[in-house]
Amino acid sequence: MKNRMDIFEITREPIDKLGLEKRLLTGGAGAIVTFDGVVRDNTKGRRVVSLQYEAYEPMAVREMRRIGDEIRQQWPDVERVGIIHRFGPLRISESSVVIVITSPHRRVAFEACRYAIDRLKQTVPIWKKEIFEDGEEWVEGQAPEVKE
Amino acid sequence: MKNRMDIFEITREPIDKLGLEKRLLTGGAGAIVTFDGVVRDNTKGRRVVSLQYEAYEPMAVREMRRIGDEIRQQWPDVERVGIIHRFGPLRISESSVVIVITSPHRRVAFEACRYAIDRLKQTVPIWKKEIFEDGEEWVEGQAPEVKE
Amino acid sequence: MSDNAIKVNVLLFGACREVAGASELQFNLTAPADVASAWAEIKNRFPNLEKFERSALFAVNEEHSRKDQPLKDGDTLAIFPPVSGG
Amino acid sequence: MSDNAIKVNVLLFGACREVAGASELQFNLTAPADVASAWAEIKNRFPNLEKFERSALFAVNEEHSRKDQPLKDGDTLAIFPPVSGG
Repeated sequence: MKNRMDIFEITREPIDKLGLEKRLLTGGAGAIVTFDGVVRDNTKGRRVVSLQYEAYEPMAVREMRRIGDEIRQQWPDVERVGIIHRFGPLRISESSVVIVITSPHRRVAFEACRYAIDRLKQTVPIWKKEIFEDGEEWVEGQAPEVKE
Repeated sequence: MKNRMDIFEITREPIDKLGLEKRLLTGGAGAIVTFDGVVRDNTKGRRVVSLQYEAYEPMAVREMRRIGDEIRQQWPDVERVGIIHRFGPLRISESSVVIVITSPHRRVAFEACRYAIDRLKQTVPIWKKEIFEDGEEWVEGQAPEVKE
Repeated sequence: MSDNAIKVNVLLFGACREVAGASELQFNLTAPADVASAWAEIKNRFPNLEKFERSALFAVNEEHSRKDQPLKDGDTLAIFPPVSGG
Repeated sequence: MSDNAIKVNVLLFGACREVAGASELQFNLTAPADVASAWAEIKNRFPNLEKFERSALFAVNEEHSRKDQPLKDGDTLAIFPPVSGG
């Protein structure tokens, strides 16, 4: 079962992106597509100082694993799936989430990686608050389309 | 001009992927999408020992820069474009090409990154030969669609 | 507690946690109970949560759940706004 | 050299280089010359290149070019199979 080597983690520490890619790299891979979500210095022009992420940890890991399962159903050629989400306080340009897909060919890796981050933003129980120079605000999430 | 900070390189040395990403990361970026093409251990099941890449170096850099220009026309929101292609002998799991796109939001980064590798495989003058256990073969490229 | 009393663990996250000023508590409910009846009790205790009436999401034992999901003794009910990770 | 003689630098890459057994040479051509007439001369010198008649691609001064691209003295003409990088 290829998916036993997949990686789904929630952490307070900075994400070791290169380490994650190395843990997922197999001889059968010809493509690694990586999505790295980093803290942007503004939201619609308003200056952001930092972000604060909060996670429902055990459920977040379950939901990330579920995304991995969905990917393997849709793209059986995927070699490995890795998702690490960080929580706690994050500064500008720090990574909040890193998603790595390895596969023999590039199309599948791109599609699966994009699916993973789109889905993560719908289903994984994590919330962020933006800290501005003059206040703070929870970011409004989108309502999930929970698969029955 | 944002594109003066873009990076297009041809090198014999291993590609410093993390270094490339760091050089391209700006405060306005919220997404980094990275494509990493690595040497696969087989081609249609036939065991590959190594690859040998050959490049027409100055023209390859020009064509990569052209891809950067095309990306900035199609996706003006892109923050930075980086493409490094390696040549010479490469072992299994080594990176032959790394493409990094940074942008405020993820959709643009995914689309531009995928465009970059698709286009690179059509226009950038680089060739690879597969070294098998029992022989070697140039990989047949696709005919380019040269934009007039 | 009477025979038809159940205890559920309630977790609050994000803006719901902040508005309620609580992150984890135990609630005693009367069976038969479901997410909707628990949510009504919780809003009684924390009237400020009323503003999440239309947006709040629920998870029972770490699975996204609808309001008609039954609750049994010992279940964990999480209440939170739409997720905004990534 | 006569007045209408031009010199072009020819570069061969990939399988074209390997088959010809040469990577860089100078060719004397008679003006007016274009990629097609240069390619004919080069195939005369290296008959093994005939197998690339349908697939060979050309670049003049580091720009992808068609066979009707004119050549002038000092131009660099690169000849190669369809690219296969990445």
